[in-house]
Amino acid sequence: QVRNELALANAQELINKINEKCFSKCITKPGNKLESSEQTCVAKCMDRYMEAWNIVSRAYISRVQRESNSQGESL
Amino acid sequence: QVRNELALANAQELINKINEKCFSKCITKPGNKLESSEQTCVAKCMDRYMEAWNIVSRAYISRVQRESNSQGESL
Amino acid sequence: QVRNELALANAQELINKINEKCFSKCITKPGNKLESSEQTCVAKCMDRYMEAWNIVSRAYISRVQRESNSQGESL
Amino acid sequence: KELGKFLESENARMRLQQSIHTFTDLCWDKCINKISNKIDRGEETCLTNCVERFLDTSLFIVKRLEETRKNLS
Amino acid sequence: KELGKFLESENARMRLQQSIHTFTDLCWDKCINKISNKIDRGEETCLTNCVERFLDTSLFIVKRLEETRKNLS
Amino acid sequence: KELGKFLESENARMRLQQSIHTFTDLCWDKCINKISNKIDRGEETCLTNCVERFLDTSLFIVKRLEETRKNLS
Repeated sequence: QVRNELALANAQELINKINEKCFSKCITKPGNKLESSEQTCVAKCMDRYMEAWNIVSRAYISRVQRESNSQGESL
Repeated sequence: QVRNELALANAQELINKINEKCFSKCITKPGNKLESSEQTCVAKCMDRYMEAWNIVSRAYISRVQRESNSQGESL
Repeated sequence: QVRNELALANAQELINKINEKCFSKCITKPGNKLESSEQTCVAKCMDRYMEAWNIVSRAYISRVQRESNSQGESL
Repeated sequence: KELGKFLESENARMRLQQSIHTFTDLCWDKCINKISNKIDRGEETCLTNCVERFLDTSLFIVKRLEETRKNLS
Repeated sequence: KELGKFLESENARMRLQQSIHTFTDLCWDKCINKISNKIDRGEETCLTNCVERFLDTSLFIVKRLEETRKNLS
Repeated sequence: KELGKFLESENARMRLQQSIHTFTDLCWDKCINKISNKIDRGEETCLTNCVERFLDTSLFIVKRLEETRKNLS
Protein backbone atom coordinates (compact mmCIF):
# COMPACT_ATOMS: atom_id res chain seq x y z
CA GLN A 1 0.00 0.00 0.00
CA VAL A 2 2.91 2.32 0.73
CA ARG A 3 4.21 1.50 -2.73
CA ASN A 4 0.84 2.33 -4.30
CA GLU A 5 0.74 5.68 -2.57
CA LEU A 6 4.25 6.35 -3.80
CA ALA A 7 3.38 5.49 -7.39
CA LEU A 8 0.32 7.72 -7.10
CA ALA A 9 2.34 10.62 -5.69
CA ASN A 10 4.84 10.14 -8.49
CA ALA A 11 2.14 10.16 -11.19
CA GLN A 12 0.52 13.19 -9.57
CA GLU A 13 3.82 15.10 -9.58
CA LEU A 14 4.38 14.20 -13.24
CA ILE A 15 0.88 15.42 -14.15
CA ASN A 16 1.46 18.68 -12.25
CA LYS A 17 4.75 19.33 -14.05
CA ILE A 18 3.24 18.54 -17.48
CA ASN A 19 0.33 20.81 -16.69
CA GLU A 20 2.60 23.69 -15.70
CA LYS A 21 5.10 23.34 -18.56
CA CYS A 22 2.59 22.62 -21.34
CA PHE A 23 0.08 25.25 -20.26
CA SER A 24 2.83 27.87 -20.36
CA LYS A 25 4.11 26.62 -23.74
CA CYS A 26 0.77 25.99 -25.50
CA ILE A 27 -1.80 28.42 -24.06
CA THR A 28 -0.19 31.82 -24.51
CA LYS A 29 -3.45 33.76 -24.64
CA PRO A 30 -6.20 31.86 -22.76
CA GLY A 31 -9.45 32.22 -24.75
CA ASN A 32 -13.09 31.16 -24.33
CA LYS A 33 -12.32 27.49 -24.81
CA LEU A 34 -9.39 25.15 -25.26
CA GLU A 35 -8.85 25.47 -29.06
CA SER A 36 -8.16 22.28 -31.00
CA SER A 37 -4.75 23.69 -31.97
CA GLU A 38 -4.02 24.13 -28.26
CA GLN A 39 -5.15 20.56 -27.55
CA THR A 40 -2.81 19.26 -30.26
CA CYS A 41 0.02 21.26 -28.77
CA VAL A 42 -0.70 19.99 -25.24
CA ALA A 43 -0.86 16.38 -26.49
CA LYS A 44 2.50 16.71 -28.26
CA CYS A 45 4.07 18.60 -25.37
CA MET A 46 2.88 15.91 -22.95
CA ASP A 47 4.44 13.14 -25.04
CA ARG A 48 7.71 15.08 -25.29
CA TYR A 49 7.73 15.72 -21.54
CA MET A 50 7.30 12.03 -20.79
CA GLU A 51 10.06 11.20 -23.29
CA ALA A 52 12.30 13.73 -21.55
CA TRP A 53 11.38 12.21 -18.19
CA ASN A 54 12.47 8.78 -19.44
CA ILE A 55 15.76 10.08 -20.85
CA VAL A 56 16.52 11.91 -17.62
CA SER A 57 15.64 8.82 -15.55
CA ARG A 58 17.98 6.61 -17.56
CA ALA A 59 20.81 9.16 -17.36
CA TYR A 60 20.39 9.68 -13.64
CA ILE A 61 20.04 6.01 -12.69
CA SER A 62 23.03 4.97 -14.81
CA ARG A 63 25.10 7.72 -13.19
CA VAL A 64 24.08 6.66 -9.69
CA GLN A 65 25.08 3.07 -10.57
CA ARG A 66 28.44 4.14 -12.03
CA GLU A 67 29.19 6.21 -8.93
CA SER A 68 28.35 3.38 -6.54
CA ASN A 69 30.48 0.92 -8.60
CA SER A 70 33.51 3.20 -8.64
CA GLN A 71 33.11 3.83 -4.90
CA GLY A 72 33.17 0.05 -4.42
CA GLU A 73 36.41 -0.17 -6.42
CA SER A 74 38.15 2.60 -4.53
CA LEU A 75 37.55 0.87 -1.18
CA GLN B 1 -9.30 27.72 16.52
CA VAL B 2 -8.36 25.51 13.60
CA ARG B 3 -10.36 27.85 11.40
CA ASN B 4 -8.53 30.89 12.76
CA GLU B 5 -5.19 29.31 12.05
CA LEU B 6 -6.36 28.55 8.56
CA ALA B 7 -7.50 32.12 7.94
CA LEU B 8 -4.18 33.34 9.28
CA ALA B 9 -2.19 30.97 7.07
CA ASN B 10 -4.27 32.13 4.11
CA ALA B 11 -3.67 35.83 4.87
CA GLN B 12 0.04 35.13 5.40
CA GLU B 13 0.30 33.38 2.03
CA LEU B 14 -1.50 36.28 0.33
CA ILE B 15 0.86 38.80 1.94
CA ASN B 16 3.89 36.74 0.85
CA LYS B 17 2.69 36.59 -2.75
CA ILE B 18 1.91 40.33 -2.85
CA ASN B 19 5.32 41.05 -1.37
CA GLU B 20 7.09 38.92 -3.96
CA LYS B 21 5.13 40.14 -7.00
CA CYS B 22 4.96 43.81 -6.08
CA PHE B 23 8.59 44.07 -4.92
CA SER B 24 9.70 42.65 -8.26
CA LYS B 25 7.35 44.97 -10.21
CA CYS B 26 7.85 48.18 -8.23
CA ILE B 27 11.36 48.16 -6.77
CA THR B 28 13.59 47.59 -9.79
CA LYS B 29 16.66 49.29 -8.32
CA PRO B 30 16.56 49.14 -4.51
CA GLY B 31 17.83 52.48 -3.16
CA ASN B 32 18.54 54.00 0.25
CA LYS B 33 14.88 54.19 1.21
CA LEU B 34 11.47 53.18 -0.11
CA GLU B 35 10.73 56.16 -2.41
CA SER B 36 7.21 57.60 -2.34
CA SER B 37 6.79 56.65 -6.01
CA GLU B 38 7.66 53.07 -5.04
CA GLN B 39 5.14 53.18 -2.20
CA THR B 40 2.44 54.39 -4.58
CA CYS B 41 3.31 51.58 -6.96
CA VAL B 42 3.23 48.95 -4.18
CA ALA B 43 -0.13 50.25 -2.93
CA LYS B 44 -1.65 50.07 -6.43
CA CYS B 45 -0.05 46.69 -7.15
CA MET B 46 -1.40 45.33 -3.87
CA ASP B 47 -4.95 46.44 -4.70
CA ARG B 48 -4.66 44.91 -8.19
CA TYR B 49 -3.33 41.64 -6.75
CA MET B 50 -6.25 41.38 -4.34
CA GLU B 51 -8.68 42.15 -7.17
CA ALA B 52 -7.03 39.41 -9.23
CA TRP B 53 -7.28 37.05 -6.27
CA ASN B 54 -11.01 37.71 -6.05
CA ILE B 55 -11.58 37.20 -9.78
CA VAL B 56 -9.59 33.95 -9.70
CA SER B 57 -11.52 32.74 -6.62
CA ARG B 58 -14.88 33.38 -8.27
CA ALA B 59 -13.79 31.66 -11.49
CA TYR B 60 -12.37 28.63 -9.69
CA ILE B 61 -15.25 28.15 -7.25
CA SER B 62 -17.88 28.50 -9.98
CA ARG B 63 -16.00 25.93 -12.07
CA VAL B 64 -15.77 23.48 -9.17
CA GLN B 65 -19.53 23.89 -8.63
CA ARG B 66 -20.33 23.37 -12.33
CA GLU B 67 -18.18 20.23 -12.43
CA SER B 68 -19.80 18.73 -9.33
CA ASN B 69 -23.28 19.50 -10.72
CA SER B 70 -22.58 17.88 -14.08
CA GLN B 71 -21.05 14.87 -12.33
CA GLY B 72 -24.28 14.54 -10.37
CA GLU B 73 -26.25 14.55 -13.63
CA SER B 74 -24.11 11.96 -15.32
CA LEU B 75 -24.61 9.47 -12.48
CA GLN C 1 22.70 17.16 18.06
CA VAL C 2 19.70 19.24 17.04
CA ARG C 3 22.13 22.08 16.39
CA ASN C 4 24.31 19.84 14.21
CA GLU C 5 21.33 18.79 12.14
CA LEU C 6 20.40 22.44 11.74
CA ALA C 7 23.90 23.40 10.60
CA LEU C 8 23.82 20.48 8.19
CA ALA C 9 20.41 21.47 6.79
CA ASN C 10 21.68 25.02 6.41
CA ALA C 11 24.84 23.92 4.55
CA GLN C 12 22.76 21.61 2.37
CA GLU C 13 20.37 24.43 1.44
CA LEU C 14 23.33 26.71 0.62
CA ILE C 15 24.87 24.01 -1.61
CA ASN C 16 21.54 23.48 -3.39
CA LYS C 17 21.15 27.20 -4.09
CA ILE C 18 24.76 27.53 -5.33
CA ASN C 19 24.24 24.50 -7.54
CA GLU C 20 21.06 25.91 -9.05
CA LYS C 21 22.32 29.49 -9.57
CA CYS C 22 25.84 28.63 -10.77
CA PHE C 23 24.75 25.78 -13.06
CA SER C 24 22.32 28.14 -14.77
CA LYS C 25 24.94 30.93 -15.02
CA CYS C 26 27.99 28.84 -16.01
CA ILE C 27 26.77 25.79 -17.95
CA THR C 28 24.68 27.28 -20.74
CA LYS C 29 25.17 24.38 -23.15
CA PRO C 30 25.90 21.16 -21.22
CA GLY C 31 28.61 19.23 -23.14
CA ASN C 32 30.36 15.84 -22.79
CA LYS C 33 32.28 16.91 -19.71
CA LEU C 34 32.57 19.82 -17.32
CA GLU C 35 35.01 22.05 -19.24
CA SER C 36 37.78 23.73 -17.26
CA SER C 37 36.35 27.13 -18.21
CA GLU C 38 33.04 26.00 -16.70
CA GLN C 39 34.81 24.83 -13.55
CA THR C 40 36.52 28.22 -13.21
CA CYS C 41 33.16 29.93 -13.63
CA VAL C 42 31.49 27.68 -11.03
CA ALA C 43 34.35 28.27 -8.55
CA LYS C 44 34.07 32.06 -8.96
CA CYS C 45 30.27 31.99 -8.89
CA MET C 46 30.36 29.90 -5.71
CA ASP C 47 32.67 32.39 -3.97
CA ARG C 48 30.45 35.30 -5.06
CA TYR C 49 27.31 33.51 -3.86
CA MET C 50 28.84 32.94 -0.43
CA GLU C 51 29.96 36.58 -0.30
CA ALA C 52 26.41 37.63 -1.18
CA TRP C 53 25.06 35.29 1.49
CA ASN C 54 27.28 36.98 4.09
CA ILE C 55 26.27 40.49 3.02
CA VAL C 56 22.59 39.55 3.12
CA SER C 57 23.02 37.91 6.55
CA ARG C 58 24.65 41.02 8.00
CA ALA C 59 21.99 43.31 6.51
CA TYR C 60 19.10 41.14 7.71
CA ILE C 61 20.43 40.52 11.22
CA SER C 62 21.27 44.20 11.76
CA ARG C 63 17.76 45.16 10.61
CA VAL C 64 16.14 42.62 12.94
CA GLN C 65 18.20 44.07 15.81
CA ARG C 66 17.31 47.68 14.92
CA GLU C 67 13.61 46.79 14.76
CA SER C 68 13.65 45.01 18.13
CA ASN C 69 15.52 47.96 19.73
CA SER C 70 13.08 50.54 18.40
CA GLN C 71 10.17 48.37 19.53
CA GLY C 72 11.72 48.33 23.01
CA GLU C 73 11.92 52.15 22.97
CA SER C 74 8.35 52.63 21.87
CA LEU C 75 7.06 50.54 24.78
CA LYS D 1 -16.15 11.35 14.43
CA GLU D 2 -17.63 14.86 14.31
CA LEU D 3 -14.12 16.19 14.83
CA GLY D 4 -12.86 14.01 11.99
CA LYS D 5 -15.52 15.43 9.65
CA PHE D 6 -14.72 18.97 10.72
CA LEU D 7 -10.99 18.50 10.17
CA GLU D 8 -11.60 16.90 6.79
CA SER D 9 -13.73 19.80 5.59
CA GLU D 10 -11.10 22.25 6.88
CA ASN D 11 -8.53 20.26 4.95
CA ALA D 12 -10.59 20.61 1.77
CA ARG D 13 -10.97 24.33 2.43
CA MET D 14 -7.20 24.60 2.80
CA ARG D 15 -6.54 22.81 -0.49
CA LEU D 16 -9.09 25.07 -2.20
CA GLN D 17 -7.37 28.19 -0.88
CA GLN D 18 -3.96 26.85 -1.85
CA SER D 19 -5.20 26.29 -5.41
CA ILE D 20 -6.53 29.85 -5.54
CA HIS D 21 -3.10 31.16 -4.47
CA THR D 22 -1.37 29.04 -7.12
CA PHE D 23 -3.76 30.14 -9.90
CA THR D 24 -3.57 33.82 -8.91
CA ASP D 25 0.25 33.63 -9.04
CA LEU D 26 0.25 31.92 -12.45
CA CYS D 27 -2.51 33.97 -14.07
CA TRP D 28 -1.17 37.27 -12.67
CA ASP D 29 2.06 36.64 -14.60
CA LYS D 30 0.13 35.69 -17.74
CA CYS D 31 -2.51 38.43 -17.72
CA ILE D 32 -1.27 41.52 -15.86
CA ASN D 33 1.47 43.52 -17.55
CA LYS D 34 1.32 47.00 -16.13
CA ILE D 35 -0.23 48.17 -12.89
CA SER D 36 -3.15 50.49 -13.63
CA ASN D 37 -5.83 52.01 -11.41
CA LYS D 38 -8.20 49.13 -11.88
CA ILE D 39 -8.07 45.73 -13.50
CA ASP D 40 -9.61 46.39 -16.92
CA ARG D 41 -12.12 44.25 -18.84
CA GLY D 42 -9.44 42.54 -20.95
CA GLU D 43 -7.40 41.60 -17.91
CA GLU D 44 -10.44 40.31 -16.04
CA THR D 45 -11.46 38.11 -18.98
CA CYS D 46 -7.88 36.88 -19.29
CA LEU D 47 -7.77 35.93 -15.57
CA THR D 48 -11.07 34.03 -15.74
CA ASN D 49 -10.09 32.26 -18.97
CA CYS D 50 -6.67 31.47 -17.54
CA VAL D 51 -8.22 29.56 -14.62
CA GLU D 52 -10.74 27.80 -16.89
CA ARG D 53 -8.16 26.81 -19.55
CA PHE D 54 -5.68 25.64 -16.92
CA LEU D 55 -8.32 23.32 -15.50
CA ASP D 56 -9.28 22.19 -19.04
CA THR D 57 -5.63 21.38 -19.64
CA SER D 58 -5.51 19.33 -16.42
CA LEU D 59 -8.60 17.35 -17.40
CA PHE D 60 -7.27 16.86 -20.93
CA ILE D 61 -3.95 15.51 -19.63
CA VAL D 62 -5.53 13.12 -17.12
CA LYS D 63 -8.03 11.83 -19.72
CA ARG D 64 -5.30 11.26 -22.27
CA LEU D 65 -3.11 9.43 -19.74
CA GLU D 66 -6.01 7.13 -18.86
CA GLU D 67 -6.65 6.35 -22.53
CA THR D 68 -2.97 5.53 -23.07
CA ARG D 69 -3.09 3.20 -20.09
CA LYS D 70 -6.25 1.48 -21.39
CA ASN D 71 -4.67 0.95 -24.81
CA LEU D 72 -1.59 -0.57 -23.20
CA SER D 73 -3.46 -3.09 -21.04
CA LYS E 1 10.86 23.00 29.98
CA GLU E 2 14.52 23.77 29.35
CA LEU E 3 14.30 21.47 26.33
CA GLY E 4 11.22 23.34 25.14
CA LYS E 5 13.07 26.67 25.33
CA PHE E 6 16.08 25.22 23.55
CA LEU E 7 13.93 23.78 20.73
CA GLU E 8 12.06 27.05 20.39
CA SER E 9 15.24 29.06 20.02
CA GLU E 10 16.53 26.52 17.48
CA ASN E 11 13.27 26.95 15.64
CA ALA E 12 13.76 30.72 15.53
CA ARG E 13 17.34 30.20 14.33
CA MET E 14 16.05 27.94 11.56
CA ARG E 15 13.48 30.49 10.40
CA LEU E 16 16.16 33.18 10.43
CA GLN E 17 18.46 31.05 8.27
CA GLN E 18 15.62 30.19 5.92
CA SER E 19 14.89 33.91 5.45
CA ILE E 20 18.56 34.56 4.70
CA HIS E 21 18.48 31.85 2.01
CA THR E 22 15.32 33.32 0.49
CA PHE E 23 16.71 36.88 0.45
CA THR E 24 20.07 35.80 -0.97
CA ASP E 25 18.25 33.97 -3.78
CA LEU E 26 16.02 36.96 -4.57
CA CYS E 27 18.66 39.69 -4.24
CA TRP E 28 21.30 37.68 -6.14
CA ASP E 29 18.96 37.72 -9.17
CA LYS E 30 18.25 41.44 -8.72
CA CYS E 31 21.81 42.65 -8.04
CA ILE E 32 24.39 40.29 -9.57
CA ASN E 33 24.63 40.29 -13.34
CA LYS E 34 28.04 38.99 -14.26
CA ILE E 35 30.43 36.96 -12.12
CA SER E 36 33.57 39.00 -11.40
CA ASN E 37 36.52 38.37 -9.07
CA LYS E 38 34.89 40.10 -6.17
CA ILE E 39 31.50 41.57 -5.38
CA ASP E 40 32.01 45.28 -6.12
CA ARG E 41 30.77 48.28 -4.13
CA GLY E 42 27.69 48.80 -6.29
CA GLU E 43 26.64 45.17 -5.97
CA GLU E 44 27.20 45.17 -2.21
CA THR E 45 25.06 48.31 -1.77
CA CYS E 46 22.41 46.79 -4.01
CA LEU E 47 22.31 43.59 -1.92
CA THR E 48 22.01 45.48 1.37
CA ASN E 49 19.34 47.83 -0.01
CA CYS E 50 17.50 44.90 -1.54
CA VAL E 51 17.09 43.25 1.88
CA GLU E 52 16.14 46.56 3.53
CA ARG E 53 13.62 47.56 0.84
CA PHE E 54 12.08 44.10 0.75
CA LEU E 55 11.45 44.30 4.50
CA ASP E 56 10.13 47.88 4.10
CA THR E 57 7.74 46.57 1.47
CA SER E 58 6.54 43.81 3.85
CA LEU E 59 5.91 46.31 6.63
CA PHE E 60 4.17 48.71 4.23
CA ILE E 61 1.84 45.95 2.98
CA VAL E 62 0.95 44.68 6.46
CA LYS E 63 0.33 48.24 7.74
CA ARG E 64 -1.87 49.08 4.77
CA LEU E 65 -3.88 45.86 5.17
CA GLU E 66 -4.49 46.66 8.83
CA GLU E 67 -5.67 50.18 7.97
CA THR E 68 -8.07 48.80 5.36
CA ARG E 69 -9.45 46.38 7.93
CA LYS E 70 -9.88 49.19 10.48
CA ASN E 71 -11.73 51.36 7.98
CA LEU E 72 -14.06 48.47 7.15
CA SER E 73 -15.02 47.68 10.76
CA LYS F 1 12.81 -4.48 11.56
CA GLU F 2 11.74 -5.83 8.18
CA LEU F 3 9.19 -3.03 8.03
CA GLY F 4 11.90 -0.51 8.87
CA LYS F 5 14.04 -1.75 5.99
CA PHE F 6 11.08 -1.67 3.62
CA LEU F 7 10.13 1.87 4.59
CA GLU F 8 13.74 3.01 4.27
CA SER F 9 14.07 1.60 0.76
CA GLU F 10 10.74 3.21 -0.17
CA ASN F 11 12.10 6.46 1.18
CA ALA F 12 15.18 6.15 -1.03
CA ARG F 13 12.95 5.37 -4.00
CA MET F 14 10.91 8.49 -3.27
CA ARG F 15 13.99 10.71 -3.12
CA LEU F 16 15.22 9.18 -6.38
CA GLN F 17 11.91 9.94 -8.09
CA GLN F 18 11.87 13.46 -6.67
CA SER F 19 15.35 14.08 -8.11
CA ILE F 20 14.19 12.81 -11.50
CA HIS F 21 11.26 15.27 -11.41
CA THR F 22 13.61 18.14 -10.46
CA PHE F 23 16.12 17.31 -13.21
CA THR F 24 13.43 16.85 -15.86
CA ASP F 25 12.01 20.27 -14.95
CA LEU F 26 15.43 21.97 -15.08
CA CYS F 27 16.77 20.22 -18.19
CA TRP F 28 13.47 20.60 -20.07
CA ASP F 29 13.85 24.38 -19.76
CA LYS F 30 17.52 24.21 -20.80
CA CYS F 31 17.21 21.76 -23.72
CA ILE F 32 13.71 21.84 -25.23
CA ASN F 33 12.81 24.96 -27.16
CA LYS F 34 10.03 24.04 -29.52
CA ILE F 35 7.68 21.08 -29.34
CA SER F 36 8.30 18.78 -32.32
CA ASN F 37 6.99 15.31 -33.14
CA LYS F 38 9.82 13.55 -31.39
CA ILE F 39 12.71 14.56 -29.18
CA ASP F 40 15.59 14.79 -31.67
CA ARG F 41 19.17 13.58 -31.24
CA GLY F 42 20.50 17.00 -30.21
CA GLU F 43 17.81 17.41 -27.55
CA GLU F 44 18.37 13.89 -26.20
CA THR F 45 22.13 14.48 -25.91
CA CYS F 46 21.47 17.82 -24.25
CA LEU F 47 19.12 16.22 -21.68
CA THR F 48 21.62 13.46 -20.82
CA ASN F 49 24.53 15.92 -20.59
CA CYS F 50 22.40 18.31 -18.53
CA VAL F 51 21.85 15.62 -15.86
CA GLU F 52 25.52 14.55 -15.94
CA ARG F 53 26.91 18.10 -15.78
CA PHE F 54 24.50 19.12 -13.04
CA LEU F 55 25.76 16.22 -10.93
CA ASP F 56 29.38 17.08 -11.83
CA THR F 57 28.69 20.63 -10.65
CA SER F 58 27.29 19.30 -7.35
CA LEU F 59 30.35 17.13 -6.76
CA PHE F 60 32.66 19.97 -7.72
CA ILE F 61 30.98 22.34 -5.25
CA VAL F 62 30.99 19.86 -2.37
CA LYS F 63 34.66 18.94 -3.00
CA ARG F 64 35.70 22.58 -3.13
CA LEU F 65 33.80 23.38 0.08
CA GLU F 66 35.57 20.52 1.85
CA GLU F 67 38.98 21.73 0.66
CA THR F 68 38.24 25.24 1.89
CA ARG F 69 37.27 23.84 5.27
CA LYS F 70 40.45 21.73 5.45
CA ASN F 71 42.64 24.76 4.63
CA LEU F 72 40.90 26.76 7.34
CA SER F 73 41.44 24.20 10.10
